[in-house]
Amino acid sequence: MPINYYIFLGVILFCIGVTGVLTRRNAIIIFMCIELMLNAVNLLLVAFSKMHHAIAAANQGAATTVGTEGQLFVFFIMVVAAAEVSVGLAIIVMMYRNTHSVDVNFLNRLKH
Amino acid sequence: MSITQILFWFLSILTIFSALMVITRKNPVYSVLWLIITFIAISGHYILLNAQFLAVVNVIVYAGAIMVLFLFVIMLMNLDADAEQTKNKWLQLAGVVAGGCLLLILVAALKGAENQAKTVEMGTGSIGLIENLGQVLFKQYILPFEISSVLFLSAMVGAVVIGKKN
Amino acid sequence: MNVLILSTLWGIVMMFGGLIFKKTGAATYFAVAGILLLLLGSVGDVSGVVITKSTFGGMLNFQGYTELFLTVVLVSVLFYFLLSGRDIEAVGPGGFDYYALVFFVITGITLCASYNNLLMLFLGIEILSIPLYILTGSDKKNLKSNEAALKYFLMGSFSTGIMLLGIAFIYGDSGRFDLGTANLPFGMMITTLPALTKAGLLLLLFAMAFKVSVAPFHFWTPDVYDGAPTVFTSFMATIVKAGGFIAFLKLFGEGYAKSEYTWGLAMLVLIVATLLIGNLTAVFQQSAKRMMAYSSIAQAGFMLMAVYAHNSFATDGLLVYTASYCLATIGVFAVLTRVKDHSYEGFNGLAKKEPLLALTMAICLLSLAGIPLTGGFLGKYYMLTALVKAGQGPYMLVFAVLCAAVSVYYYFRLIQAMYFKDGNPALSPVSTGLKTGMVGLTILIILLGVIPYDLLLNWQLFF
Amino acid sequence: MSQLVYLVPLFPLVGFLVIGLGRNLWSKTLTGLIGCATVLASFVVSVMIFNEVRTPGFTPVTVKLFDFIHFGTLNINFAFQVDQLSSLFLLIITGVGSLIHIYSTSYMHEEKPHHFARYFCYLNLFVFSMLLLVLGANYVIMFIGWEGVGLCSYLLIGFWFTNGDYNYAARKAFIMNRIGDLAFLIGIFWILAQFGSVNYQDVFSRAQGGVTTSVVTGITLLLFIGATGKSAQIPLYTWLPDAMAGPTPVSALIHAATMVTAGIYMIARSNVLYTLAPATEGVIAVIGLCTAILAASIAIQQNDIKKVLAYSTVSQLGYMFLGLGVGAYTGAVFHVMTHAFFKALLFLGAGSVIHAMGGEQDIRKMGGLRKFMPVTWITFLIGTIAIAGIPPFSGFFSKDEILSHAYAHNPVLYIIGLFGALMTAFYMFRLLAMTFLGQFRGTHEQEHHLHESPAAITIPLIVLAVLAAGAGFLGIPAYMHPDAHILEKFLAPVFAASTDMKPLAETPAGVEWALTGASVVLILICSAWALAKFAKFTGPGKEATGFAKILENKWYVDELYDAVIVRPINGLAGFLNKYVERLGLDGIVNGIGRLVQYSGRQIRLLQSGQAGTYILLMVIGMVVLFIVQLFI
Amino acid sequence: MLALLLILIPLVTGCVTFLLKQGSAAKIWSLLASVATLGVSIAAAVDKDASARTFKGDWLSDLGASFSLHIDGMGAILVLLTGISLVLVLVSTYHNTYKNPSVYYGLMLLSQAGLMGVFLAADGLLFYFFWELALIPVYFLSSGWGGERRIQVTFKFFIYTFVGSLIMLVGLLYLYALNPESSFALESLYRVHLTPDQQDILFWMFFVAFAIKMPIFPFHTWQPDTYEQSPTSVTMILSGVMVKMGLLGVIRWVVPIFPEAVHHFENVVIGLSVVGMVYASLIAFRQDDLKRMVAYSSIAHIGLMCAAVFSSSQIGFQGVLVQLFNHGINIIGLWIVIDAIEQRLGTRKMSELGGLATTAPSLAILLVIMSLANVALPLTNAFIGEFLMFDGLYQFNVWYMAFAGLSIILGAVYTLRMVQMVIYGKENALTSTMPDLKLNQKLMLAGITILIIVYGVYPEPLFRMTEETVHAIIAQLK
Repeated sequence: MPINYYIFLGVILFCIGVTGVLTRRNAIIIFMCIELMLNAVNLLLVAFSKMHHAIAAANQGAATTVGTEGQLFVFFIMVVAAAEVSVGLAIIVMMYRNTHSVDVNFLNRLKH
Repeated sequence: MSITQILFWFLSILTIFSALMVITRKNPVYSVLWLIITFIAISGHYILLNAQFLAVVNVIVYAGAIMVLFLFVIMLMNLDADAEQTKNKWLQLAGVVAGGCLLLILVAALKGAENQAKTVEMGTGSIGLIENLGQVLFKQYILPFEISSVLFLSAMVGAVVIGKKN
Repeated sequence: MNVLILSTLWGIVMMFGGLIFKKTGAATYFAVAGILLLLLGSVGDVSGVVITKSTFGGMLNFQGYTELFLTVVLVSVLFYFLLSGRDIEAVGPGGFDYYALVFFVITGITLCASYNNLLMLFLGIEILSIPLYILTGSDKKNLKSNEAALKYFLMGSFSTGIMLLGIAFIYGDSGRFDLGTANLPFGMMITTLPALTKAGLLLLLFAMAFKVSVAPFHFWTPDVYDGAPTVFTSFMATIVKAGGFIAFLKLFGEGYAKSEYTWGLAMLVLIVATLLIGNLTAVFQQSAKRMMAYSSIAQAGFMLMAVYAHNSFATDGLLVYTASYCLATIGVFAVLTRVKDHSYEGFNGLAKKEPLLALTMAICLLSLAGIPLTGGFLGKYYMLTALVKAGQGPYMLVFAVLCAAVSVYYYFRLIQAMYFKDGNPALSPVSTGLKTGMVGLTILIILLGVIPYDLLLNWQLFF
Repeated sequence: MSQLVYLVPLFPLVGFLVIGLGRNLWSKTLTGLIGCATVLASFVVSVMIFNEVRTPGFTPVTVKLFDFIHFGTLNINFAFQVDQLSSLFLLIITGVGSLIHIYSTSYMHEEKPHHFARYFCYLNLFVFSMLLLVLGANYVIMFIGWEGVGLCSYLLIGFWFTNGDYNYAARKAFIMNRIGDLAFLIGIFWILAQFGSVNYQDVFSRAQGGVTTSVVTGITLLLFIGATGKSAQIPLYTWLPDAMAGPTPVSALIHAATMVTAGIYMIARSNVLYTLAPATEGVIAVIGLCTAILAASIAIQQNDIKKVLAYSTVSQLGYMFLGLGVGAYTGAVFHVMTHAFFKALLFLGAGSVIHAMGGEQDIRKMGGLRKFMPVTWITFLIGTIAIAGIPPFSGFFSKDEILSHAYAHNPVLYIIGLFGALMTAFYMFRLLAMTFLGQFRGTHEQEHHLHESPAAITIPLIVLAVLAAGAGFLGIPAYMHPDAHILEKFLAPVFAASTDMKPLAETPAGVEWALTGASVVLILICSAWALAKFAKFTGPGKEATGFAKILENKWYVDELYDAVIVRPINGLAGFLNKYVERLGLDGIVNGIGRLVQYSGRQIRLLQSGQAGTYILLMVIGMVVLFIVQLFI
Repeated sequence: MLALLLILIPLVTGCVTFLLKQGSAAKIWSLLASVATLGVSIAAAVDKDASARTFKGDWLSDLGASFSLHIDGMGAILVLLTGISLVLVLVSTYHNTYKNPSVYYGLMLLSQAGLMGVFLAADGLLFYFFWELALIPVYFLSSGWGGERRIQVTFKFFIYTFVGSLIMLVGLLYLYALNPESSFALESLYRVHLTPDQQDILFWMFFVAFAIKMPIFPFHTWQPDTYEQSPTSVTMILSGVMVKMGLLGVIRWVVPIFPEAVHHFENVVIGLSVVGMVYASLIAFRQDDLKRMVAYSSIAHIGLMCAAVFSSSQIGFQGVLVQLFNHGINIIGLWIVIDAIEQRLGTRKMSELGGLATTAPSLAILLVIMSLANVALPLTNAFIGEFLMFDGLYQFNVWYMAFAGLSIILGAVYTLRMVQMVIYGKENALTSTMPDLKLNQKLMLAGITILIIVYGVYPEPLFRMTEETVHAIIAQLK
């Protein structure tokens, strides 16, 4: 598979996520869209790692471990994502407890 | 058209479609479900790329734990379809346009010639296997690994601070 | 290295301290002790007495400059604790927890100052941010605080996404995450960077710009600073911002320095936009707290010049600027927390009621406005010099100084309120500790403006 | 002796300081004593100097006191020059000055002590400045005196400062003088630039050394404009009549005898330059003549005794300038001298009258004073005859000299000049008649109080009367008796350069005799007519009409100036202050401030408070920056 | 060493003053301090040996700066002026009462220190530092102790001048960047060779700051308001000494460094100054407030000085340097009288005054003397300066001079109008009870009068003091 396919796939997913963030007003959905963005990145990273591995393998044999970092990075992204989710949902719930809404457009006590 | 290619195209279309569904569904629950499908599709990609470990983790952590958490919260708040009245059309349109522009710009920026030749190895390659990842992770990447524990600690403390009654 | 480890450990200590000590009164003492320990540790770093010399596979890279920068940050944290410790405890029941989070943030900053690998940068930024989301929302009953937390969180993680995409692109070209021009992909001519890296660098730029609240990525700042409990606003506006900038400088000043042409123009645009929006918007604010939020944006505009120029003047300047800016802002916020009414009128006649407090705050404001004989002036001066050395034309500089003149307008409105208007400001009790702390802080600011080399910059020579 | 010339101005200066600083200490008598003593002392010194100068073979002496402005190539000394001209003026100034000081001790006696002191203080200061003016060895020192006398006249005109009109008169005088002074200053700069020095010797020698006519014309014209200010010539004469607001002795000393002749002195002093600039001379002659006629015509219709004298002064000054214009420097100086005598005499006489009338100045309310104050009457009569130019009194000789030169220069000038002389005779005798002849027209208590003035007043009158009568014999014209013109011989060295360059046109003696005879006859007729017409003046008749009205209103010149100069400038100032300054310049400055505030208010609206909008803006920003960085 | 003392004495004593508790103590202390400073400045003015006149300390050397001071002729005369002025101010306002005096007097001394620094600094960065240091205390004084509109007015003044100085800072930076020796030292800046274009840009960057400070024509609008609203004591410092900062800036930091640009823009600047002279004079005689009137007349005088500087003739320079001192002395004298009137009658409106000559004769006499000095009557010190400056202007272009000369006439108009409205005429209900000057004011004014006359009759000392500077500038211009 040409790398460009993966690049474009990833970018498209990412942009869908962005569009979601821009168009929805439910905090949870927005947060989900962000997760979608992260996943797009993950996919991209894996693809790249495999690409580099392919290039390296062509030069120095299949035994090389070039490209491992990419996948490890994805692992760390997931870790961080998990942490973020815990905190994020905590905040959203707290918000909900106080205002019985998760609609970001109601959040304009702070402006100007 | 090899089987991998077919799978690739199928998964790609599935991913994009379900992602679109995620952002277009009124009812949050549906969105969550579609998102799960997206993640699973992405895991499929991982398998295609012979990154089993990530594929598994993705399913477990994301599609499993995280999404369940989401679902749980949504249920807890029992937000149903009409809970969210659509936001003003113009803003939505602007959002879509902006997203589209970003896509265009990125695509335009990335269609560099140097990537044409490069390909991704499908199926083969052992770097995605746990053994290899483990080796690198606990030798070279030990520090980030430890540090991420701090991350979790702070997340934990944070959740406590936020959650705890006073 | 010491700082990294110690801050982590002490964070955990504070965490458990919360379990042991029921009443939070002790928290501040613990925290101060911790900071002193960290300072000791950084001195150790300086003099080579380190817990481990390992760089963990080139993940970290401690240089004299970053060490010094960390020391500056730690000193400001010390002042922060001394001046606002009581207020931190007053925010809510979990005094120890807040401190724990603060220490974790310091861990994040240490990473931002010492990373040599985009992964560490990513983790650092996250460790920096996640506790801040919490601290912002720590005033749970206060809707503003909640709102601020949610906004901060959503936009913060959005920017994380951007950053990750950038990292992914860069990785796509170079196949590695560690920094340094040596690792620019395939050792090819810098002037023909591949498209992926170009896009990646820009995306990274945007993400970092968000973290240091540079226009047009600044929108979260006023709301969050306004909504968050004032103590934590002070923390975010100073120490965290400093961390963001050192990361920024490492990334674009060292890591991808030779590739200016792919991001220099964008950064100039950012600088101009930031100076303009920050200053103009601050002019019309009615609440001192919110004014400080915008002013911190404006100041970021100046700091960004260092990243743009990244020459010796820039690095020196960033040190001076950060030091004076952090100290001054901490001072202002420390007084702000004492004043009940945060509108300008709330400060009327402060000079009569609390002359010392007013004087020190006035000096802090003068420093922020960049009046000579204060560190603030020297910081701005360094930034301008750096720009000149980086070959910028006079118009950019004139624009910058005009913005500085505008900033004088809103800073001096506070001074006028304190000194020339009559009124009886409602104050919460002012401890002598606060006063002494303020005095020490002002003395430092002035010394920075008069003998920056003996006080600060020459220490680099020892590393 | 002439080395001690600095004593001459020194005494009045000392007097000024002593009186001024001790104005609350000394009694009136003491003050008066100091005042007169100092001036008399300098008079004595002047006489001694004059004697030294009179000795044949005397060469001008320059006494340098110290470097005034000295650096680089510029070197302006504080130096005095003693020669025939200055010594003559010294005599006039200190002589008339001391007489008037004596006169004043009695005239000003009603004033409170400190005002009395103030008066003498100013008067001494004036004498000091006037002496500086005439003694200065270069134009800068002359300029110092020039402005100094202006100041003193300002102070003295406004001496009774509680009266607003007087203050206005004083201001008017000072400002009109300043207009002239500006021209004078530019002239000095030009001289400095042209000759590299302002010392008389250097300037004149270098001027003869060769300088383009245009330059010297320009210089001389500028200096002359200065002179018109100080010596009340067209167009800057209107201040002098108003200056009569000051005490009468002041009018006598400053506005008749000395200060107003500064212009003549200056031109006579720079005669070399003027001889080199025929065009200027023409201008001076015409201006002088016009002034003489105009002022005389106005004087005919004035009823304030001092105003009449003031206009006659202006007119007489006009004659002097006419003399200068036709190159009769000696004649001009001669007339300065005689005029100093008889005009001072007339003023002091008028003062004595006013004194007796209890401050009344309107001649329509006088009349028949002859029998009440004989001394005043006699002396005043002598003065009148002298000024009218009836032989053998002094005025006749001096005026005749000027006119004859005018004739030699151009008969038209002579005709007009003569006409002016006739008017002079007419209005002077009108004045005399209305004041001293006929019936007394004042109130009864005025009549009751009428008395001859005390000795302090009459003695100066008598002295001056003698001088006014006899001084003429210093200048017996050549056609009457060859080389009997003492003054001419005396002054010859001063004007030698000019006369060498341009010898005066000669008129045959016969013609001279004829002209003189005719003029005398005509003058006598006019005088008689005036006497006859006004001796039986009974009281204010009908309102003057037509031409008379125009004359009574001084040709409406003041009104003209007010409409053409004063009001427009005031308007302009008001406009600038109201619109340009407040709205224009300050408006711009404040406008910028407002602009900043306004834009701040607008930009802050971006901060809508909605996270969605923020992220949208961020994305847009990203897109834009991408385009900027990668696709531009 | 003297140079250093000149700055240190007011600085240290000023800081000490803040700590004094009693107002009277602060008053006396600051008075003593100012007298000491005056002594040192006199010593500096007469002392001719170079070692005492220069001081070089090491400071921010890594930035190319240094703490180097030098007293040249112009410095000496301005230092003298500064020393004298503060004594005059403090003594003549001795009986006035100011709220929290210790702060007031402390700030006074600090501003003096700043001014001294500006006049002595021989290093660009140092110059800028003192430039601001002189501004800040005056700002606080004006808006702390001024009239009712003080806050906005002085704030406008502050921002206005601050903008100017910031632009000057940028200029300094550029000069520094263009200086191969990369140093701020004055003499090294004098050696820098700049292309005409660079000179033009830098010229304006510097000149705007100085033009605002002086101020000359279009930049002057802050001045009347500030003079009006500031306490008179501060106005004395402002108009007597501070405006000289601008002129010194032009003479020391612009003319020698950018000679070509000066030559290039001389017509613009002189044009502005000359227009400003007439403009200000015209506006002056529409003013009813004494302070505003004097403010505008001061604008006219400063305009003449600026024009004379740019006529770049030796005589002009000499005149300016002399006038720097004379103008300061005279205008302070004028202010003292005005302050006396305001303190006694509580008004500055000419229309409400009158007849003071009857009720307060010595005040009247001194006012007249000051006014005469203000219109540059011969044998007053102002005449020397104006004569030379006009001559310099004449040598540059006679028409400029002639037009500028109108201000001689207009000056007489508004000054005499003021004299007449204030002291002549009949006294009214307000002024009939007017007490005469107090002894301290009489003394100060007498001193000023003596200076006016002495330097008006015998200006040689001033010339001797300043001619070396003139030669230096002329040499630099060649």
